Amino acid sequence: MRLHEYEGMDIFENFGIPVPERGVAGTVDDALSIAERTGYPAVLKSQVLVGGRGLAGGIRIAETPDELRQTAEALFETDIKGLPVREIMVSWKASIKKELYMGITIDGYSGKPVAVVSTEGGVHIEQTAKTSPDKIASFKIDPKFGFYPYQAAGILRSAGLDGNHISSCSNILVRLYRIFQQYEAMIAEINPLVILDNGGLMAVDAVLEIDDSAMFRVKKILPLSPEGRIGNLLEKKGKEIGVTYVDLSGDIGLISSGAGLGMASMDIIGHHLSPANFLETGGGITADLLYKCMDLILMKPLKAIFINIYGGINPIHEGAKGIVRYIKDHGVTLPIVAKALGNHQEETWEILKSGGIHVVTEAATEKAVDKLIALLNNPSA
Amino acid sequence: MRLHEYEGMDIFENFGIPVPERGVAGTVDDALSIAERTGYPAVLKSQVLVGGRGLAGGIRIAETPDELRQTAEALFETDIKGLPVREIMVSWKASIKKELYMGITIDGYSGKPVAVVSTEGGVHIEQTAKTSPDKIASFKIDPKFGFYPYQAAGILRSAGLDGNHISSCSNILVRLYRIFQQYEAMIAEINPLVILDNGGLMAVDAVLEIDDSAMFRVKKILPLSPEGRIGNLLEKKGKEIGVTYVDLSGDIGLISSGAGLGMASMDIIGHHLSPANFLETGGGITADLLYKCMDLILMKPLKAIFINIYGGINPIHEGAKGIVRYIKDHGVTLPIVAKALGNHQEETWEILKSGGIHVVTEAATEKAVDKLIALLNNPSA
Amino acid sequence: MSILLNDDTRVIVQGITGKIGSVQTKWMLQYGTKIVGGVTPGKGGSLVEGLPVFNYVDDAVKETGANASVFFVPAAFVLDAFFETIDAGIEFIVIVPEHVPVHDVMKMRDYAHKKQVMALGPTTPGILVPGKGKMGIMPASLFAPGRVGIISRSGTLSYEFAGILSEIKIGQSTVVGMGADPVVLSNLPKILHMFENDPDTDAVIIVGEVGGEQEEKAAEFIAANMKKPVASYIAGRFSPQGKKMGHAGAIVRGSAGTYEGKTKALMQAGVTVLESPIHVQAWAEKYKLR
Amino acid sequence: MSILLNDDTRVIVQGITGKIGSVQTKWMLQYGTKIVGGVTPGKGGSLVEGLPVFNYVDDAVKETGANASVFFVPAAFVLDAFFETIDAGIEFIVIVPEHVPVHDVMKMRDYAHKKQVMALGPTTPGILVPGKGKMGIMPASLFAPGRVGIISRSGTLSYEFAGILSEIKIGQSTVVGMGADPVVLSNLPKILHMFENDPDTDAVIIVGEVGGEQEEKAAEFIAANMKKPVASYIAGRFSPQGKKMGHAGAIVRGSAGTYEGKTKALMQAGVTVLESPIHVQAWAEKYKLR
Repeated sequence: MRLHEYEGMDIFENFGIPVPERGVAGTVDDALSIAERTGYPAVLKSQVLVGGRGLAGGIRIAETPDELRQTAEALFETDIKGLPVREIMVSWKASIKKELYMGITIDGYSGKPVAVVSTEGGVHIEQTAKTSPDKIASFKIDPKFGFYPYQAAGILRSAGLDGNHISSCSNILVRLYRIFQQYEAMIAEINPLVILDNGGLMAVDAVLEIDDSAMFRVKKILPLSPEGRIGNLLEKKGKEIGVTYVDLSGDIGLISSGAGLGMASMDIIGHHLSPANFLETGGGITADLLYKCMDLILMKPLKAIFINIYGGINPIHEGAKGIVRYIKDHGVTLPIVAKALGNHQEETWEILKSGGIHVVTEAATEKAVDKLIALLNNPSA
Repeated sequence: MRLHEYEGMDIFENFGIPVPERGVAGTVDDALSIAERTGYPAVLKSQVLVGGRGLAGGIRIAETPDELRQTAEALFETDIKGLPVREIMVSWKASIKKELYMGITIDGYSGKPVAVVSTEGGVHIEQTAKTSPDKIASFKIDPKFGFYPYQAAGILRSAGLDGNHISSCSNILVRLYRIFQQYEAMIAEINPLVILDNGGLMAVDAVLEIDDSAMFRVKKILPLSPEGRIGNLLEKKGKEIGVTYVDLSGDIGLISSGAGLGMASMDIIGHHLSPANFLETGGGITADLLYKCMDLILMKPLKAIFINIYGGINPIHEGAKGIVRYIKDHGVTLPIVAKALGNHQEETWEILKSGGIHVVTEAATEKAVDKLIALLNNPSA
Repeated sequence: MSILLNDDTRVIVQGITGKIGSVQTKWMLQYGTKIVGGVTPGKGGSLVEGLPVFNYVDDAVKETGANASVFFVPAAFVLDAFFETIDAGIEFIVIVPEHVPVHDVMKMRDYAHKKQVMALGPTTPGILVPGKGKMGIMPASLFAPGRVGIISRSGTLSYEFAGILSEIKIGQSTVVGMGADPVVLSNLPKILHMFENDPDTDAVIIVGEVGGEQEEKAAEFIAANMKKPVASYIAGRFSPQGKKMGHAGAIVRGSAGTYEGKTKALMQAGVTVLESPIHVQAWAEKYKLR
Repeated sequence: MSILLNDDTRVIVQGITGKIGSVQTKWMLQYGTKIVGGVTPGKGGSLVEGLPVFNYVDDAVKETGANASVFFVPAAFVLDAFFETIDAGIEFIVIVPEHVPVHDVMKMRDYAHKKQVMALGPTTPGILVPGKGKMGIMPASLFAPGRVGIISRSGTLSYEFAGILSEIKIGQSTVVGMGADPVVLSNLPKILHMFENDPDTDAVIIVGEVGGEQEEKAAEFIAANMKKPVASYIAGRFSPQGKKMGHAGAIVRGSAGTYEGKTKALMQAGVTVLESPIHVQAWAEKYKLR
C-alpha cells in the first residue's frame, strides 16, 4: 500500500527527518489559510497516488495569495492521469541549492534491504543512474546487524557527497531505514532531499510503500485507515472482495487463478484482442467469490469473457457454480470461454457448460484464445 | 530506573499482555470509586519502589467497601521500609489456580539477554530455584536472531508447564521480551503470572527496570517523567547533581571517585566505624560538583568525613578547591581525612591542607582510615 | 531419480488439520507421497487421514523420522513455524501459503541459508515428481513421468506447461514451483544447478515473469554452467507494470526486470525463448525430449 | 614484554579534539605511548598535540597504520564508532566512557567476538604498561615497572593496588582495567589467560567486586589453567546490594555474585583472598615478587 505524501511526511517528521512546514487542504480556502502560516512562494502538490505527478502538472508554485487561489481552483478541477485531485499539500517553497536522492528498497535476488543514494536527485534520477553511475552508490543491509550512521556515511562518501553534509545526511538515511523496518516497507524514499541555500537539509517528498501482507501488523501504527487510498473504483472494489484487479482499457473480461497465468493469458490475448482488466483470484476461490468476480468485471461494457483457472489449491468446481449462478441471475448472454484444468476438472466442465460457457479442455491457453477469437468472428461457431 | 508497578502494567497492556482492570488512587475516595468499577474482593497494592513490599504489609485485600476504606486509610498512613505510601493501585482480586514466574534479564557474563520461567511463581521464587530446579528453565537469547514463540514454548515445556497453557504463555513471554528490548530494560519480570480459575492468564505484577544509561532514548516512549521516582530525598538530590548517592545509617560521610574505591573504603571503614552514605562522583569532578557533594553529605549529622579520590580522568585539584571553598563558606569544623592520588596530586594536597583537611599521601586506604580512627579517638592527633 | 523429492523423502504436513491442509494431505497420499505425519499446535494426539498429528515439529521428527515438510500454515505464523522446523532438523521445506510478509521472508531466507536448509516459496504450488510424489498443491492429472525439468515462478503457469507437454506425451522429471513473491527462499540458479546434475533430466524449462532479476541471474548461470538445453517463457510482456519497486529498485537493477532485458539475457546465454506457452511443443520435439 | 599493549601498538585516539580526549592524549604521549593520530567526525585536517585528526577511522588507519584505538567518545555515539573502528581493521579497542547503554554493549560484544577484536570497557581506565605506555586515563605516577599483573573491574581500585605495591618497590608488568559495567567487552578468564602466557608476568592480582559472575568464572579458569600465583580482593563486602538484577538474575546465578560465593570459589581455586588492599604487600613479599 502506497501512503499519501502527507502521511509519509508525518511519519518522517516523527522519526526526526526534517520536512517542510505544511498542511493538507481540501478546499481553496484551506489552501489559502495554510499558505498564510507557511509563507510564500508556496508549493501546491496534488495528493494523488500516481507516478509522474509533477510532469503531469500536479505540482504548482504560487507566489501570491491571488495566484494560489487561482492555482488551487485549477488543481481541484484537474484530473491527474485520470485521478481527481481531492487534497492538496501546501508548503513553503524553500530556496534549493542542490537535490539529493535517498531510498531504501528490497533487493529481491539477495533477499536483503538495499540503500541507494545519489548526489543528483530529482525527477531525472533514473536517468542519472544510467549516465553518471559514479554519482550513485548502493549498499546491501544485513538486518540482523542493523544499519548505522558510519555505514550510511560510507555510502554517501562513495557517492561523492560533499563532506559538510555527510554527518547530517547519514543520520537521515539511518532514520529512513528505521522507518523502512518499522513500517515493513517495500520502498522508503526521499526524492529529492534538498540542500537549502542556508545549508540545511529538507525532505521535500516522502514515498512510503508498505507491504500489503504485513498490514495486519503495521496498521496498528498507521496514522490513517487504508480506506479511500486506491484511486480506481473498480480496483478498490477488487481489494474489498479479496482479489487483485487491475483496470485496463480494452473490452475482454479476464478472470484467472494465478498472476503468472493471468499475465500469460493477457499476453496471448494481447496479440489479437484487448483485455478490459486483469482479475486474479489468488488461492481463495469459492462459489461466492466467483459470483462477485463476475459482478466486478461486468461493471464495464465487455465484448466477451475469458476464464482461465486451475484446480490446485482452488476448488474450481465451486467457483464454476458461482459463475453459472451469476449468469443465470443476471441473464448474461456475452460469449464466455473457459479453460479449467486440474482437480475436479470434469465436474467443473459440466457445471460451466450448464451455464452456456464454451469450455476448452486442452492444456494450452493459446487454444482457448483461438476459440475466443473464433467465437467473436462467428458467434454461432 | 525502576518503573512503578502501575506504569509497567500500562506498558504490558499496550503490548498485549493480559493485566487486571485497575486504577491508581491518591486518596481513600479514589480507591473506593476504582473498586466500585473493578469489583470486590479488591487488592490494594502500595506503589513504593522497594522490594519485599508484600511481606512488609504493603499489599492488602478488602472484601467490602467498608473494609477497603479502613485498609486504604491505614496504608496511606503507613511507611513501607521507610517510604511513605502516596499511591495505591486498586484492582479486582481474581481467583487464582496457579502462579507462574516469567522474567527477562541480562546475563552479564555471556552478555546476552536470558529468559527465565518457573511453574512455581510467587514470593518464594528464589527459594524454588534452589529446592526444585526442575521447575525452572532458562534460555539465552540471541538478539540478532530475535525471540520467537516456538523458542518460548520450548522453555515452557522444559519447565514442565501443562500443555494447555503453553501457547498463550509463550506469546506472553515473547511480548515480555519485546518490552525488554524496546524499553532497554535491565529486568522485565512478571511475578506472578497467574492461571485463573477460568483457565485465563493474567499478569498481576509488573517489574520493569530501565537502563539509566539508555534513558536518553527510552524517555521518548515513557508514560511518565522520571521525577519523583526515587524514594529517598538525599538519593534524589544525588541524582540531580549527577552523582551516585546511597543513604546509609552510620555517621561517617564518604566521598569517593569510583564505585570500586568507594566500596573498598566502606569495607575498610566498616570494620571500625559506620558510614552515613556512599557518594561516588564518577568521572565528572569539578570544583562546583565537590562543593555540592559536601553540601549533600552534610544534610545529615556526621561525626567525620572521609574523602578518597584519584586523579585519572578527574581533575582532583579542581575538586579540592570546591571542598575547601565549602568548608570556608560554611565554617565546617568536623574532622576530615582525605587521600588524593594521581594526576595533580601535590597541588591537590596543598589545597586540601589549606582547608584544614588531614591529607594522607600513602597509597593504601587502610592508612587513611587509620588516621581517621586516630583523629576520632584523639581530636588533637 | 529426481531433484529434491525422492524415495528417501519423509514428509510432514504443517497445518495438517486445516481445511486445505487435510484435503491436500489426502491428495498427496493418493499420489504416492510418503507422508509420515502432521503438525498443528494444540491438536497433538489426533489423526488426519490415519496420520499422527503432533503439537511440535521436534516431536514429529522424533516420532516419524521426517526430513521434509510442507506448510499450510496461516501467513502470519509462517515465520515462527519455519524457524521451529529448521531447528527441529528438517532439511527441505515447501511454503505454500501466500501473503507471507516480505520482511519475514528475508529473515527466513537468511536463516535457511545459514542452516543450509533447502526451501521453496512462499506462494509456491510446491514440487511434483510425476508418478512418484508431490509436496504442495499441484493437480496430479496434468503431469506425466518423463525427462523434462520445469522450474516456474508462477504456480498455475507450471501446470500449463506440464499440461501442454503431457498432451503430446512428453513427461516431466521434476516440476518445481519457486514461489511468486518478490523474495523467495531459493533462487533460480540453485535449482538449475540441481537439474543440470540430475541424470534423469535431459532439458529444463524456466517459466519466468517480468520483474526482479531471477531470469537475468539464471542466464548468467546457464552461460557458465549448463550443458542441457533450456527453454524459457517470460510472462507479462503486455502487462501493466507489476509490483513497482520505486526509483531505488530501478536504479539498483538497471534494465533488469523488463521483458526485453530478460529475453535478451536468456537468448545470449543460448536459451530458447518461447513467445507463447504452446511453442514449448516445437522446442521439445526439436530436442527429441520424452 | 607485556600483554595487549607493546612496542608494535600504534594508537589512535577517538574523540581526540574533546576536552578530556586532548588532555589525556598529551599525558599518554608524555608517558611514551605511540599515539599516531586521532579521529573526530567533522574535525578532520586539524592537529592535536601535533597529531593528525581524521573524520573517519578508515582514513586514520590508512594514513597512520594504526592498529589500536582508545575511545573518548560520548556514550551515545560509542556503538556506531565501535562498529566503524572494527570495520576499519583496528584490532584492540579501549572504551573509556561510562554510561554506554547496556543493550549497546551487548551488540558491541557480539560483534567484537565475531570479528575477533580484543576490547576493554566500557567504563575502564584502560591499560597501562609501566614505563612503556598507556591507553586510557590511568594516572602514571602511581605505577612502577615490574612483574606483577593487575586486572581490575574497578578503575580507581587498580590505582590503589598499583600504588600500594609501588610504595614497597614491587612493580607491575601490565595493569588492565576490565571495565565496571554489568556487561563488559572481555571477561576475566580471557585476560588471565594472557597473563598466564606472558613471560614477563610472575603473578596476578584480580581486583573484583560483588555482583556478576566474573570472579566465579575466573576461579574455574584458574583451577584448570593457571600455574602462576593469584591474589584477589573483592570490594563490596559491607556494601548495600549494588545493581539489583531481580529474581531472574538471582535464579540464573544462584549463589554467584555474593561476597561469600566469590571468595569461596576463589579460595577453592587456590587464590589468596585479600581482606583489605594493604594485605597485598604481605602476599607479594611471600611470593618474593618484584
